[in-house]
Amino acid sequence: MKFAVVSFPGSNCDEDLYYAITDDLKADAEIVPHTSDNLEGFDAVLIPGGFSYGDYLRSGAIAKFAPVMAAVKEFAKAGKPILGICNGFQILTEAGLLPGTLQHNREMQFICEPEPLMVNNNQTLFTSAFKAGETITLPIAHGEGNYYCDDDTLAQLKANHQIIFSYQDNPNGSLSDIAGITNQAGNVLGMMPHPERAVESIQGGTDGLKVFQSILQTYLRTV
Amino acid sequence: MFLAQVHVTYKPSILDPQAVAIKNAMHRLNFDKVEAVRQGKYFELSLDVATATDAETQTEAICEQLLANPNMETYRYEVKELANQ
Amino acid sequence: MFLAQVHVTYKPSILDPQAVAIKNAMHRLNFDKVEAVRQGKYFELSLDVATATDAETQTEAICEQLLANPNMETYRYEVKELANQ
Amino acid sequence: MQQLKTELTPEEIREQKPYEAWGLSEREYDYICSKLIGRLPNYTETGLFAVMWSEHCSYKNSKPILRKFWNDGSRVIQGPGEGAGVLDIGDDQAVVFKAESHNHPSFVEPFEGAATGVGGIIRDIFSMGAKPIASLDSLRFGELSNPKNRYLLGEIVAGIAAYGNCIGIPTVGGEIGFDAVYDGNPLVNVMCVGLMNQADLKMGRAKGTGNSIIYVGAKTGRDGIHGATFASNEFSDDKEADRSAVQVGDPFMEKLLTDACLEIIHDHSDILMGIQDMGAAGLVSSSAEMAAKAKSGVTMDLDLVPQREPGMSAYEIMLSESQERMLLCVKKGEEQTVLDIFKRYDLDAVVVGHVTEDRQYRLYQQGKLVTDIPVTSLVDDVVEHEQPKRKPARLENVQPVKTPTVKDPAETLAKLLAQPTIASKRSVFRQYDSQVQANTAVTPGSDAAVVRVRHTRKALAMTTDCNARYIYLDPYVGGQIAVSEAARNIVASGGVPIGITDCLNFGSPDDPESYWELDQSVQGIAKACQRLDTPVISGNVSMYNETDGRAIYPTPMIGMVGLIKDLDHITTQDFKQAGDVVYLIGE
Ligand SMILES: Nc1ncnc2c1ncn2[C@@H]1O[C@H](COP(=O)(O)OP(=O)(O)O)[C@@H](O)[C@H]1O
Repeated sequence: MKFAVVSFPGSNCDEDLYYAITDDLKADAEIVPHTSDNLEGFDAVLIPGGFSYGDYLRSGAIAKFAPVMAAVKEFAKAGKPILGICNGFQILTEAGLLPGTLQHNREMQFICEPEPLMVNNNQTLFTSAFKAGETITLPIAHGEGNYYCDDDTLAQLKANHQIIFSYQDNPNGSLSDIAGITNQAGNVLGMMPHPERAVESIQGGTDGLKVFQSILQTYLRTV
Repeated sequence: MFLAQVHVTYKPSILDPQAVAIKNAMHRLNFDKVEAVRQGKYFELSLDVATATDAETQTEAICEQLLANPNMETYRYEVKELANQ
Repeated sequence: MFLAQVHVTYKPSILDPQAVAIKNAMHRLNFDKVEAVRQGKYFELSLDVATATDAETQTEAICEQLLANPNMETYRYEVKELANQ
Repeated sequence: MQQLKTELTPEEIREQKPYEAWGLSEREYDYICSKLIGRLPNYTETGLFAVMWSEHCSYKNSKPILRKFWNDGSRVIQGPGEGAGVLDIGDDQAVVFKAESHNHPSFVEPFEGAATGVGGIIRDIFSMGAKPIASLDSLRFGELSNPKNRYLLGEIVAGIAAYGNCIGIPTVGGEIGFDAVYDGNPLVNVMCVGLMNQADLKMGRAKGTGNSIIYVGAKTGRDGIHGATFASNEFSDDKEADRSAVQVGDPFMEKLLTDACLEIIHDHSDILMGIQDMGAAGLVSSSAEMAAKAKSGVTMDLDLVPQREPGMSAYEIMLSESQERMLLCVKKGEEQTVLDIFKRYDLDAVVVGHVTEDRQYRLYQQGKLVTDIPVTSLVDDVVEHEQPKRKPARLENVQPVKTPTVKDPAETLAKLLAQPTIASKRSVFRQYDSQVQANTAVTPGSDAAVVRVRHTRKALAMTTDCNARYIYLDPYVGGQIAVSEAARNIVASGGVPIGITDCLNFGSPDDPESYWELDQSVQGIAKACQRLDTPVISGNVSMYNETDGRAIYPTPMIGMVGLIKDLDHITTQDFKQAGDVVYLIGE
């Protein structure tokens, strides 16, 4: 299985993701530049955290126009797995691949801390390695992670079990404690917490590794 | 040359944490007559196009695609011709 | 009730990396007729004061103390009376 | 069209002495005219002298004292004098670090001042060829009961966070202290640590006659002109003094600049002759220092310098402190390779001049030669001043220590813990991304921070420390205490201390008591460093930390790095489990 880590100008977690896949998951990965227009040969796409284009204007607003995003949209349409983390989540909402948007944190401050999360749905290709209702801890590090969507969208997210991760101790004001959601089809996940920062015990925990293991295991089951 | 003045603001239904923070700060500074605060972004674009209609079409497209996030923001703009320098 | 509409923009000599990034994005999107971009903040304050003069005095003080950073920014505002609801 | 101000003629400069307002003394001016260039300097040249001869650029007052530092030791690859110091950590790898102060800009414009402080020290690290892997800060404010200090704290922390988080370098530790002596003069010191392969080491050199000087990064604007001399003068309460535009940081651009420069250093080391960042006094200090160190000359055409504003004079272009700019010296004929790489990163890069044999510093603007002076007169010939020193009167009859009586220990403990200086700094460090790069093994909140070296068993411990009150009471012993405290933090984290950097925040060198404090604390630090085998490999001096004639506590911040040989040696400060035995070691 081969992962693409898409890198935009200003991405800063691209290498972290690359190493999480190659060193810890022990799978294949390649960093794909924003100028690439083709994702052939990849089985999953990872969109990293950081500050694409400085996050000027709105986070993710400029990155959504990068050439690679057309290929990412095709990839999503084909039903293949896409995981956007932090800025990656923001980009996916701006690009319309996920509903809603991420506003400034309630306290208007950047927050970097480990957060306890609930795994609400382990029936997805990103969470199959977790137990249902399991509490895990992943670091967050963002200034704009306050999830918002309208009432209809929220009702839909709930009805379809698209709210995959929720905060146990809501740090940023997110609607319904949302920390991560999928699209309706379930092949696109956006999450604010950083699983790639919790793949080795020296980083303080390994709960994040299970996200990548889930993707790998699902892939191996289906090929 | 035309100048487009664009205002992008939150939809009224959306709680804007930044506006809340600003209002609270005003009250802490004893500006307690401030009943409501809305905040948004303001852009001035200089457009090198031939007609006001061109300027409007371009500005509309730019707002739509880039300057505003339709999930939570609305925009309005005015276009005026700039005197030749 | 009065409405103050405030615009805060950078002084011309100040580097504005946001505006540069936004202009570059417009050019990448083929809006290449955009010659210059300036960006700033826009605020609407509803003020529960008796007279337009009061509204202006308050707005001036709020701009000075809170909304604008005098090292880098300038502001302008307009005050108008709101029809009673 | 903007009206160009007409510049004073050399004769008018001699008569009207505008250089005095820029920090150059009449004696220095006369010396330059008669001994160094044999004529009257024109307006541009006078400006260059004023800024290059400022304390901030030349260290003319502090050099005689800084020589007392100890900087030997078997690990030292590069000691003070370059962008940053370099220490061997085995396996052909090296750690690179330096600290810098941005006190004055952070008082004037706290958010941007602190942010650009972070940006500046990062450029020092990657210009050596190292990847920046961590930052730490050291902050001092007046008491938080004063709203102005709360505002400064909020903005300064937000500025550090904004820059470091965006560029993707974890801010892994730091320290904060509060005391009324810092009212009106907060301290903002930032340390950056980088990791490199020793083979990638680069220096700021303009060498090889005919080689090209390449300017890269942000366009030059009128920001912070005379920032260096500003940093070398005392504060006055007169806030609205005519201050040039503040510098604004652009961490996004700096991220691109870092990645692009490191790519060139790694892949095209053979054609890159030298590289340096444009810090204080921007273009003039970087180009003149690069030429001076290579014992060469340099010629630049200022019309080629990317400019943000129309109508800038030579003086303004040369002294601008616009951020996110670097100067490279590239082998003649190979420029395109470098320009292409910068283009791929969307960065402005231009050949603005070349290296000359004759050791002259020449600038052209609109076809006219506007500066023609020896490089050495700007850099090497600065006259050092060993200032008079005097032991402060307060230390002549120090009161003996009074042991306080504690009636209710629990209450006293609670009161102590509520002191902002002692209380948890979580509300500050949670705003810093301390984990980006995914190598942080110990995040803020323990003793030293620990960052592992990926793909090895090694890790680096790092800390910033200084108890200024001790130095105020006894600068010599206090200096030793600062180093020892840093060393204890490193050891308690599982590391062996291997070296330090420093930021010497002091009052005016013209005040014999301040100067004595500087001298004494440097000697104390030197002594402790020698004992602990931790050479001083880099540092920064910030003097004139005075407001209306009142100096801060002498505050020599120590930034120390330790080497952890094996990840299994990492220790943290929290109690691990009930029933464990607690030992007290020491007297
Ligand atoms: N400004 C700061 N930025 C980042 N971390 C900080 C800051 N101030 C304190 N810390 C962190 O808080 C912890 C305690 O710091 P400090 O009060 O200096 O402890 P000590 O006195 O034990 O050295 C350390 O891990 C330190 O890195």
